[in-house]
Amino acid sequence: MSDHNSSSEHISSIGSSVAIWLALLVGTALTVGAAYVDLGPFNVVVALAIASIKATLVVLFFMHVKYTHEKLTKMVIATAIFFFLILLVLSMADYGTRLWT
Amino acid sequence: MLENIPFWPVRASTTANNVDAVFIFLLVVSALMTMSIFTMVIYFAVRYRRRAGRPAEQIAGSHALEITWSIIPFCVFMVFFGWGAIIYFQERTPPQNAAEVYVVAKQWMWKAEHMEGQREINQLHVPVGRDVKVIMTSQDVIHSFFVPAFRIKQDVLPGRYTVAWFHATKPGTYHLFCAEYCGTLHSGMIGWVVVMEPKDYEAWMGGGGNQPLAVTGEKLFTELGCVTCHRSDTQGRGPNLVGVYGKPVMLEDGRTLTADENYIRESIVDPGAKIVKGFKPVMPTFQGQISDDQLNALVAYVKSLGQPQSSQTAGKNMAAATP
Amino acid sequence: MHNSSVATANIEAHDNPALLHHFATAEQQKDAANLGMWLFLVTEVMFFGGMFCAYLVYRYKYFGDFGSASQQLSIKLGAINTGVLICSSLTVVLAVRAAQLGKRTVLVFWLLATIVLGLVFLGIKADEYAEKFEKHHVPGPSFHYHELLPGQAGLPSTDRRYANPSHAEMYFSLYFAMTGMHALHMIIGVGLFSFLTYFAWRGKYSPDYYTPIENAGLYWHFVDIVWIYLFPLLYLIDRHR
Amino acid sequence: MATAVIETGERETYLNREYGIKSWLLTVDHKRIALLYLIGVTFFFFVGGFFALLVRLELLTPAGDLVQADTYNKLFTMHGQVMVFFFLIPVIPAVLGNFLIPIMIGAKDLAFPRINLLSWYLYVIGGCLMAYTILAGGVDTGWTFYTPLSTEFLKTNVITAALAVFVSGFSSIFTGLNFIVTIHRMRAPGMTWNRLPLFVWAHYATSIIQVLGTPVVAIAIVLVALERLFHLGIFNPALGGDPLLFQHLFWFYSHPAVYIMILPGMGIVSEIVCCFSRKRVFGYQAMAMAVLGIAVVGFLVWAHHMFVAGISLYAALIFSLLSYFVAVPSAIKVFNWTATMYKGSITYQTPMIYAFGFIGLFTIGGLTGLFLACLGVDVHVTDTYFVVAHFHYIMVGGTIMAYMGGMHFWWPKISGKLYPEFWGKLSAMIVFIGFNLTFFPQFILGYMGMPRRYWDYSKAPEYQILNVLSTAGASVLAVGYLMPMIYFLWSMRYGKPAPDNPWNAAGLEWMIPSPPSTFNFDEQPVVTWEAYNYDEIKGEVPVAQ
Repeated sequence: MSDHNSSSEHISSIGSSVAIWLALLVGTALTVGAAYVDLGPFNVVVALAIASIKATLVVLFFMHVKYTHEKLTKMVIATAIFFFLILLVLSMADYGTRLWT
Repeated sequence: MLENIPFWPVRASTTANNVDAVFIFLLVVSALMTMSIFTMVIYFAVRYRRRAGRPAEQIAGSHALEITWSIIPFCVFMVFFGWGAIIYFQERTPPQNAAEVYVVAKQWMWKAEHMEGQREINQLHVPVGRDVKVIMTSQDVIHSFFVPAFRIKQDVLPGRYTVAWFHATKPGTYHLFCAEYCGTLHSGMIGWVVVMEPKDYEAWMGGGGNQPLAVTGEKLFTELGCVTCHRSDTQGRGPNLVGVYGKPVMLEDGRTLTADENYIRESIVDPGAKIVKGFKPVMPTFQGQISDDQLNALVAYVKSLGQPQSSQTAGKNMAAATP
Repeated sequence: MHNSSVATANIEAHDNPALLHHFATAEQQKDAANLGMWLFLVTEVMFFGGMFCAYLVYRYKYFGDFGSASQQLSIKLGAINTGVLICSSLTVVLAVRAAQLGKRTVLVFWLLATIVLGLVFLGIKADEYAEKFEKHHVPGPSFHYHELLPGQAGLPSTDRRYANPSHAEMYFSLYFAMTGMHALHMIIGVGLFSFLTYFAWRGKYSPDYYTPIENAGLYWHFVDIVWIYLFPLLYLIDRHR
Repeated sequence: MATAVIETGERETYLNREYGIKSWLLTVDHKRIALLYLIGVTFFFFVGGFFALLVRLELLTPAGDLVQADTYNKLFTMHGQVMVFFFLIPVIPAVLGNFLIPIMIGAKDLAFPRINLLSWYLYVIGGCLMAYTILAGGVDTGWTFYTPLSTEFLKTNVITAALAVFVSGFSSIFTGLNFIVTIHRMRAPGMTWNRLPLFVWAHYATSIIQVLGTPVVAIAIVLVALERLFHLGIFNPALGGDPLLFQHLFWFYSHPAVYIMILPGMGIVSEIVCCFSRKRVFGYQAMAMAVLGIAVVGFLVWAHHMFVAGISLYAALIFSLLSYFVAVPSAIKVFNWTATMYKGSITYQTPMIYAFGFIGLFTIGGLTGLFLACLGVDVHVTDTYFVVAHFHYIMVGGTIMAYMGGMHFWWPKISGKLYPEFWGKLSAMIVFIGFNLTFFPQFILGYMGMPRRYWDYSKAPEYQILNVLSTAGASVLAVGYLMPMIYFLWSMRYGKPAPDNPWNAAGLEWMIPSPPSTFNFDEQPVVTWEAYNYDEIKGEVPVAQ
């Protein structure tokens, strides 16, 4: 009928969910802490890296993407990220090079 | 030769020759492609029309053919790209010693301010055989400076300068259009570019009587008190502006950029945006306190500072530099 | 696989009241709903993406002014709200788990907990907005801004640089657009979860059919992720200076 | 209901299963929803066409004499907005796609029938907002809503127009989402990806664009409305904003939107060319990958609309280069259609004539796109009639030709009646001639330098001859478009009953009765054949009449 076998029937255990929850809280604390440390241009990088790790945890564990046998879900997510980055990167290709001579 | 083709637009600039050349190349290649496709379609349609006893022959496809008709067009496309890019690059980089004219667009007219001080509305007089750089800004919405005979077009934006340049090759009167829809009388925002022989141009200039733009700017520079900080020595509270135009500027945040018209403009209306290394952010903004015309005059003056005397008066002027 | 699912199609068709007529199996229906939800989240990514793009452009252009304006926000409230949302994500996970296990009262409990946390978030957000109104930091005619750029407080008063008010206004425009759109999504989410709570209470969901809970959960997590990015981008610019 | 069917002895179809207004407005049957869309898009086509005719009439003479400048600006704005957002974008997906995709893949309906109905209601709400905008005095932003003109300067109904576009955008998003899920999840046993008709592939690619692109224009439009209401400054240079940011966000969607319009048309042409050549498509995989390639690369080229707008020189180079990349899969499509005809057994019924028209006009439209991607030439011809001609060749010459071809091809299936073949051929010829007469002169006008959106060109009377030709062509075109409208309606009552497979065509939709029953298939079909298995199909296209 359709080209896959099963969707996310995974039942997350309370223990692992709480662990992820704690990791997210720690990540929040870390990102606040890192904001007060002068890392030069890397402040932004660190903040976004922590945010991305947190987002990845949410997607993989809370949204069950890690457990799904469905490649399609992963492709859909990759597509969204890809085109979002296209929007940012190609827009900045204009803004970032306007002052070049 | 092209002038004899009906509907072919007049060519009056060096850019026009370049654009026409690539356009003709595109036209010929496209015509060949179109013809070959049309010929094949029509030939197949006739040759393989239904006939009794001749069923269709099934052909699954051919990767070799598909790759061929992908790669060959792609190579042709790259020629289009390269040639077009070269012309565009030239169009976007005005020659160093081009004469300059400031243009302010507003709903629905074009105002031109010559370095010699002449002002005109919906007309732009220029001499033949001279590189002319048009420095443009808009008072309201986006407009677009379009001279079909020169094959140039550049949008004119509020809040910043955009630049176009041309080298007219043929005296005459040519259309100046606004090509970006700008409201009710968009189609009324048109005028003429008048290209004149140098002597006619000098006659049109009327031998002066107008105050040159840079002189207007110099007066403003004094009236507005700029001169108290921007002194021509190193003692001022602001940077010495002599010779700053076109040179790299070190900023307080470590960046280095070239002081072009937009940089000077921004430094007047938003002085805090880019602080020169070693200076304090003490300059007040002039946003909303001076008109675009005054801003142009100031920019023209700052640019004229430190240029060799001959070019200060002559280099950017259209008339004097004619051969 | 193909043939077997056809064979099961007719058998199953009339057993499951939640199975719509045009699907062959409950599994197909569930997979369709799941994919549909993920695709909807893709559109949401691009929807917020437009605003993130605008944010990126202006933060790049007006870095210092954005830093100044950012420091008008309360890290404490922002961090608390981040924590609240993360907690609500956990409660959603537990709600889905309860639905999968068929525990009705537990499900209702976690759904209610999610709603409460969502409302707490919105309450704190409303408080932050109110402060912006008081300080005239809401873009518009009454906007007023006279604050230092980051790292200027320690300098002699003549050397201090102030942020450009119109660039700070740009920051607040984006702040309100982005957090406002996020809050709108939260409100929709709370509404959604209220419906789910009602139906869960009525016993509509079972281990065989809990797709609405699962999909609403995906939506909620997505809204959480948006905030995970909004928090550092809006609240934590140049704090070290 | 069913009793009526029994009394007359007719077979039960989706058309006669239920009667009454409620059975239509609350239907979740994809075929009925397709017909609801058909009514909507036809209405807006004629509204937009009416505006176009007025525009052309105004340009008959150089002076602005027929209407006022403001009126003229409203006419071309509303022509653009109505045609783009309420006709071209929904037309093929929402009508033919909606009707055919579930049938072509062997499903009973789309995955989310109620969301499908919701899409239609969103379209109607958007349409009502647009109609309100028109009746309340119109809007004159240009269809592109460029800032700061739209946000700070115009006094017309910008916000309702923006809202109309926003709402109809969500209609489009949900249609695309529905199609993607349907194509992934609802295919019949044996209907593998390699057996999908190219029509379905084309809609799959289209749907990807709808899902990914439309939200960006939605937020851009929301920001325009907010900016207009609260003067936020995001796009207003007076407050530190950058009007080019709006253009970036707008074209991020609106360039791919061109592919939303043309890709489904390509799908239709693939079906028609195969059927009337009695052949498998040449290079199935290349054709399928080409539409996906166009959809993806189409997202990387948007700033070629902005070469003279003040973007960075280097960005312009990148976007020009990428624009040429998207031309390659388009070229593959044209060459493969041509190759499909090779050694075929070709007949020239109405759909095939439209398909010939499509290939010809799309070739010209596509090749002139190369002129616009070429930086040096684009500077001269952008924002002139050259661009107007180019995109009309793609959208009218491409999309509408394909749509008309598709309507003729599937009309027997949709209505259960045959249309009059003679009139069909005649209308196809008239449309082709009228179209070229209307738009070919505009290429020349554009290279001569006539800017678009000009109400009055009395200072440049040299443009008149070509404008007269163009207006004359528009009148011919109008006749060509009215004719099918009339004979389709006529055939619903007086047409001969259509057999199940009037063209002897391949594909699941031709294996079920005309018109289909509500659930399309009595039994779950199992697919064991490749697409376009014309070698396995007995018989030829019956010669008409």
